[in-house]
Amino acid sequence: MTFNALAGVLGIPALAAALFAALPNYRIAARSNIAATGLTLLCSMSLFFAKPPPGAYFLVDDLNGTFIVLTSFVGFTTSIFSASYIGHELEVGRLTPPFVRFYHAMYQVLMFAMNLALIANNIGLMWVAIELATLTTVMMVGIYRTHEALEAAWKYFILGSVGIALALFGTILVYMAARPVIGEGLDAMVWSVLVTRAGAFDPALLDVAFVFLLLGYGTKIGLAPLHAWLPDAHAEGPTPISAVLSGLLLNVALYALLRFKMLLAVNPAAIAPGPLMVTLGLVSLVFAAFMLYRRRDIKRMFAYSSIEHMGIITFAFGMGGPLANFAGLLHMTMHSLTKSAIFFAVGHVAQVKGTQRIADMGGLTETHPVLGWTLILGVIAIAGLPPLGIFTSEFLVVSSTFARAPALALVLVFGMLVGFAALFLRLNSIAFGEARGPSEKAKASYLPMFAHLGLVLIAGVYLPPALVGWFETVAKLLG
Amino acid sequence: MVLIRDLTIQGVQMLLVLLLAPLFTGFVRKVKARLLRRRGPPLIQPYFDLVRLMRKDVVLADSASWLFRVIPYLVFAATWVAASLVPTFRTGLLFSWSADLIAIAALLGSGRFFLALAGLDVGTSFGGIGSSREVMIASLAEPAMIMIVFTLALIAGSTQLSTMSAFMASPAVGLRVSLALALIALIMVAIAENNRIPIDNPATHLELTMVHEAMVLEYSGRHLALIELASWLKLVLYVSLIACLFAPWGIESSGAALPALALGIAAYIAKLAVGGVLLALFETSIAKMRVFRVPEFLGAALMLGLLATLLRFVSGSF
Amino acid sequence: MNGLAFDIAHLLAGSLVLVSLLELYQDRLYALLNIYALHAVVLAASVAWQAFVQDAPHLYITAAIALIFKATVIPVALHRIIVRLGIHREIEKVVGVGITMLAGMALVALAMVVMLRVTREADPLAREDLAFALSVVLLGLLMMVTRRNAVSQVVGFMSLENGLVLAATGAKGMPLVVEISVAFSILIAFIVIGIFLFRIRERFDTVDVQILSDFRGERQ
Amino acid sequence: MMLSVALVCAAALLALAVLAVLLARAPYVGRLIYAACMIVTAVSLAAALTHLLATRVPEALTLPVGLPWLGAHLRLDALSAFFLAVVDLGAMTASLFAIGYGEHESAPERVVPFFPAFLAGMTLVVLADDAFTFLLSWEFMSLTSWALVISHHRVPENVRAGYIYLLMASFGTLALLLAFGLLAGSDGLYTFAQMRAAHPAAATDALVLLLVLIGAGSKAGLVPLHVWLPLAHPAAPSHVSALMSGVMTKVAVYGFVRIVFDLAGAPSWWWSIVILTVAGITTVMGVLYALMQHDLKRLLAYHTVENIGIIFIGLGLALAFKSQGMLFAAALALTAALLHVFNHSLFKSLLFFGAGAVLTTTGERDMEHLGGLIHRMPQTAFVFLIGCAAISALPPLNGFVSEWLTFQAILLSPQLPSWGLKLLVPAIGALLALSAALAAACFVKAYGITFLGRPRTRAAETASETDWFSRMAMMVLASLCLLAGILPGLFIDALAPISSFLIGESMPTQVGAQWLSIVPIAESRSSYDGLLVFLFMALSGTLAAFVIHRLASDRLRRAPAWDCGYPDAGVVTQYSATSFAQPIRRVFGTVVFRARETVEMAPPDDTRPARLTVELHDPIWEWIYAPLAGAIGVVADRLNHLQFLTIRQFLTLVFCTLVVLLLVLALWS
Repeated sequence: MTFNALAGVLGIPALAAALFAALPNYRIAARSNIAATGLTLLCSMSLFFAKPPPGAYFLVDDLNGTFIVLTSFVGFTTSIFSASYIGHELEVGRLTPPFVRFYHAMYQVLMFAMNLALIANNIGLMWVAIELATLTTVMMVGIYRTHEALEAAWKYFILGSVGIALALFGTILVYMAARPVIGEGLDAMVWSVLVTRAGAFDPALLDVAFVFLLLGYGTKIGLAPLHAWLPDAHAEGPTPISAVLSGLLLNVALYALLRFKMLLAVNPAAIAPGPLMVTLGLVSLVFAAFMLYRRRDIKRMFAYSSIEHMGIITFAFGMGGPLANFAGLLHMTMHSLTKSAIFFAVGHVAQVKGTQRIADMGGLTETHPVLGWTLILGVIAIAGLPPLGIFTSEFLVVSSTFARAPALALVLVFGMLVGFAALFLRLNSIAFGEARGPSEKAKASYLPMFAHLGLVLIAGVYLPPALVGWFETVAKLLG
Repeated sequence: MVLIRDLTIQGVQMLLVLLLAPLFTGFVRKVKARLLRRRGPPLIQPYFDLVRLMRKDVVLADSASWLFRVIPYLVFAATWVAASLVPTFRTGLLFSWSADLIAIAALLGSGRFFLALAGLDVGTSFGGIGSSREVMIASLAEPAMIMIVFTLALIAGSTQLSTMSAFMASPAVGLRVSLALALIALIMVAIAENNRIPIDNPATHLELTMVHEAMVLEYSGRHLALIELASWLKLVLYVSLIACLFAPWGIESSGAALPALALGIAAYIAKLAVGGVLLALFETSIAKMRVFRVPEFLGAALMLGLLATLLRFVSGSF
Repeated sequence: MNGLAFDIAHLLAGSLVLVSLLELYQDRLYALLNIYALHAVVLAASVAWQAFVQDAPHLYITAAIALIFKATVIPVALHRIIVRLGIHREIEKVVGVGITMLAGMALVALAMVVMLRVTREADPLAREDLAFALSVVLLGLLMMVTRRNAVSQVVGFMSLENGLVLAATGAKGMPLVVEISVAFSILIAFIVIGIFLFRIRERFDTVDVQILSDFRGERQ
Repeated sequence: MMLSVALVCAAALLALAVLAVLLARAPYVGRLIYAACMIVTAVSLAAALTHLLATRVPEALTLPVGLPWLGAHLRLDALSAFFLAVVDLGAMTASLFAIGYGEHESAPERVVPFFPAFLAGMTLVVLADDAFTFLLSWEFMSLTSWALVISHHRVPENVRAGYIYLLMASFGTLALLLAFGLLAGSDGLYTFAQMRAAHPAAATDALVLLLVLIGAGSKAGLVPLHVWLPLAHPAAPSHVSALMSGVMTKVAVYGFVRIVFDLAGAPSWWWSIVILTVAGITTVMGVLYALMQHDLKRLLAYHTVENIGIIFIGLGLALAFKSQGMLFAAALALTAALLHVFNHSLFKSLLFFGAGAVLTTTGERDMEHLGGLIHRMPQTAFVFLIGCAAISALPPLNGFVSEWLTFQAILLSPQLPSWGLKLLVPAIGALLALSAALAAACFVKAYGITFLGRPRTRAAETASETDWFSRMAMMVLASLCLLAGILPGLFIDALAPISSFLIGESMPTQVGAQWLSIVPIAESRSSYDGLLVFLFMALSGTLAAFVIHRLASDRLRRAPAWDCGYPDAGVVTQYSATSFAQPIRRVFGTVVFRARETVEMAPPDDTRPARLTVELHDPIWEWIYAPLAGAIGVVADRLNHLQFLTIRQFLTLVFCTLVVLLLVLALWS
């Protein structure tokens, strides 16, 4: 049963990918895409009830359990969204059927890669999976084949592969550090073994390894100044992919980084990973907050907001301590739900307005009330206003930080405020005022947005004890 | 029994100020006329004026509202109540505790508030001039008054007029800098509040620098009579205020013996006379100032009051 | 024996660094490609030697991969592409060769400092290898940031990968999965690059990244 | 018990909000929702009053929501009960007003759903007993009110106002969040009970005070954090403006009192210096700003700033006395402040209702286009007059009582040992007196230009009396103003448990005093009897009227205005708001606002009228906010170049980061 669950989580996407690669009909593909992701979601949920024992390659513990479910859930809702989205793209002819086939196949490959990265117990395997995910998204970002799309994909590809390389080097170094203690062979790359023995590793080697991993995976996380690929990739790719990128891939990369942070946390002699992460996090936060002001493309703007939030999350984990870690995990979950919901809304907005330029949008609440208010709710959530989930996590981050490091908390708050101001500045011109720009009837699928925002809303006022239990244990693990 | 006695005394006080007010104005006018080598109107001319005005019809402007007709009574009531609470010949009146000095200042303030509204009600340019200047003057005079109250209250340890004048009469006062400052400021405020020269000229109408008279320009008949009476009451009030605070001699404290009361009344009238003469002297010896020099005049008063209060705050010995 | 083994490994790894520096020195694309081929050959040799020293036969596969793909297939393919696209043969540099070389030296020194400080109790073989590998990686990166042509950037990237392979093989007993995945990813990477070069060919007249970058979403 | 009632009411309000969303398009949904809000808030008000007057035992309750390991702690003690009563009273009258007013709403579906949510938010703030719940409700309150402010979103100014409002609100929230972070400590003791128990170090305490002053002050509208207030309050629909001005600012005051008096440790003497200075400046600046306005609702909003200043003067004095152990005086000052909280919520709501009534019938907020409304809407004019008199602190109305008490508190302050306070307090007193006089002047202007005189536009001529519900709401408030003015003793006694809870001392019971007068310290020292003053004035006024009408004439003729013999001048010759304020503007404005008047005369042969233009500068905006916004813009522009680098340059960034980190490692040991 348990093995079936794992097999399902990995196998279903893989099979589906092969199937879609062969399947010509778009509608069937879209439907079965939803079906496949739905099945994956069910399998991943079943992981909770029966955790498979950690093997040499696979591991399911509290840390990745929640992530797997989150990934497959967002993957599921996104597939629902993408069905209507891609349909529209076909109608207006921005995509041709062969590309749609390619798109669906790649979508499943991406799902497979991310699930693999999450449940991999072998750091090498994890690396491979993340690279696979990256390359898949590169393909999908370039799918529109416009100048901008290709340029974005190219940029993403180059920076991404450099990140790949650095991460691999870091992984090798970890192995080198582990080998004298654990001995040659597979065990020296099995995370669950590493974390038990990491105390004896050569600290200096771990340091260098962490620097490389931080940069390698940090590129995927989109931390400034390694972020350059992120805004364009979000802006030029199809919106479902933007949603998956912001909602999931960044998380997966951060997840990988956390695994290694735990290694260092075990080893007292190694440098504290905290300061590095805190610095990069704050830099990303403040930088992205200021970058929000001059954005004219709505998707690019929200991409920068993703950078901002990744900064906050990295900062939280960098601070460490049960409260901050808890807040970081919560923020991670809430952000991926909220941001993907925002991208769903933005995707439809861009379709009804026929453009992504903020200047051409206006009075959205007049022309498309549901869409408009959903977008507003999403922005309110992402801006960290109650009663939505991100408020809870930001509350915990700031209040727990200020008592320990007031200066840092002040910078944090400053960044938040600046970003907040920018977001609402743009939101006003999009949602309110006289209706501007073209507006056709919205053929939107509201279900995914409502589902996500509903969850965020519930989490804002009530967190289920089970979730809290996982988060707390993980927060302790993270140290 | 005691209650009835106190009631009567309170009533006497109220009637006394009401009756003395026109006389005092007449007296001041007479003295001024004399100082100007004129014979001047008879002392009781103000009474005649009142009766004449009361008999006349009210000629009401078309655009006047019901408020315009209510205001004279409001103003008169507020001023009369205020005046009847200032000790004249006897402290510790029955209802003296119902409003302390701050409240009395505020009562006069409400009178002014409504008068200014009346100036705006008909919608003429002169009324507007009057009330806008009036509120400008008041906006400086009132804080000055409050500062003076602070000073005196801090000296006497009370804002209760009876207590204050009793304390002032007692030897515990001595000579204080802050008292002198407060006295000067109070006199300046009194001049401004009663629209006397050099702030305003109570005897003229057709002058663009007038303030009080411009406000009440549209009033006629009994309304005008009431407003005139109210302003005369106000003058008496201020004089008796100064008297009971800075010349608290001869004020019967709490006894009810008739001769003592009679003595008190006599003393009070004497003080009024002195005050009237001084006022007339001052008014005849000074020229009216431009309206926009008034802020400086009152600002000086405010500063004096503030200075006095500061002195009191900083050390009790001033 | 061990001493000799160590010396040879040392020699090979060191020469790899040397070749990287040579790459920095080039200012012609063809020459650069040749040097890169040499780079790959040296890598293959070093990997093979590691395989022999650690008597880990699976490393020979890696060596073979390096030899076949990197030393032959890729340079030839790139050669073709250059001809096909009629790319300008010069390498446009950001900074002059001299400064680039100096920077390269500094980077090698940095790599040495960082690495030699680290693994004292690890066996010297791995230690030296790591130091050299790191410098190769850094030099590859340096090449990417100081060259303007897409091709030379690709070359820089691949020499960076070579550094990784060097490190991986230097890590004694590292499971095969890694090398295969490395080769695999590089293969994919290369395919994608190819695709992109062709796509770009459809759109642009050159693959100069500088010009590519002029099309930016915000410039609307 | 009462707590659960209040909670149920809050829940009901939220349910109403959802309901309003669901049937947004249905007819009469507005009236329905508003009526329901009125009933619910009435129940909640009853609960609050029962607790405040009858039971008086603190009730606590923990719901399993909010932070998981914390839960939502809720508590109803004297302080929260009082503020809950203020909130509910304002909410109830606002709902009643809105039953009629809401009919004129252009886009009800943008107002009706948020109104109950806003009420619920305010209710929950005063009930919250842990930092998380408090901030959650606090920010929820801001959010819903923001939505209400931008309900007329087609007007760009409104959207801008809402933007600035939301910005300042979350700025304040973050400040409060930091303050709570300090109070809670690194291991997150978030409940108020734990905060009370743990007493932080003095330095931390000072920081907490400043943060709370920023946080609560930005919501309450302390200068210089007030900028959003005069923009946002007028932008909202009038019943919401009334709530925001009359009630929400009081919730902010609650936050301040709760944290500074209750949670933070023992106050040190210099706190009060900071607070008093800010409060004094706020008071005078607020009223001066108000004098310069001719937009009725904005004028009222600025007066909110002024009154908040008065309240904080009382609070500052209370802190000063408390820090010096003069508990009795502290109780007096605190009572004065709280009483003014109550009074201001009454007459400010009343005035905004009046402004709303004028707005609906004439469509004008600009006083220069109004006038003579007293003839068209006499009842509204009457209650508005009461409101004006009350806010101008005229006896025998309620505004005077609280200011009188504040003066009494000031008169106790010479016994303060600290020299700074000795010098500061008299100046504050002078500022208070000045602002009181200026407020009276300002409301002479507001009432005289709006309701008196002759109508200046067609809209003003054709105005008509407002509807029954609105009038009813205003009557209720007006009569409460009068009641609180003539029987202040009752209200002071109701506040006693609060001061004894926060300070440990309370004012003597007032109801016992003779003739229902109030005697804060001792009768020989000072006393005031609103009832008697009221009776005297009524008696003497009627007496005079009676005597004159009986003995002299009571005849009356109508005729054109005399006006020194200038016949029937046009309506434009009346004094306007701008010209009325001119003398005061010349006295104060030239310094504060750099006011300049320029007259452009037409050349002799030209018949064009001369034009007088007045130019004012807002010092706060020009010196603080404009530079800030400019700086952010500059930084954004600079950083924006990073969006347009080439891939190679981005790679260079990565490369440099790597090298730097490696260098760090190399230099680590």
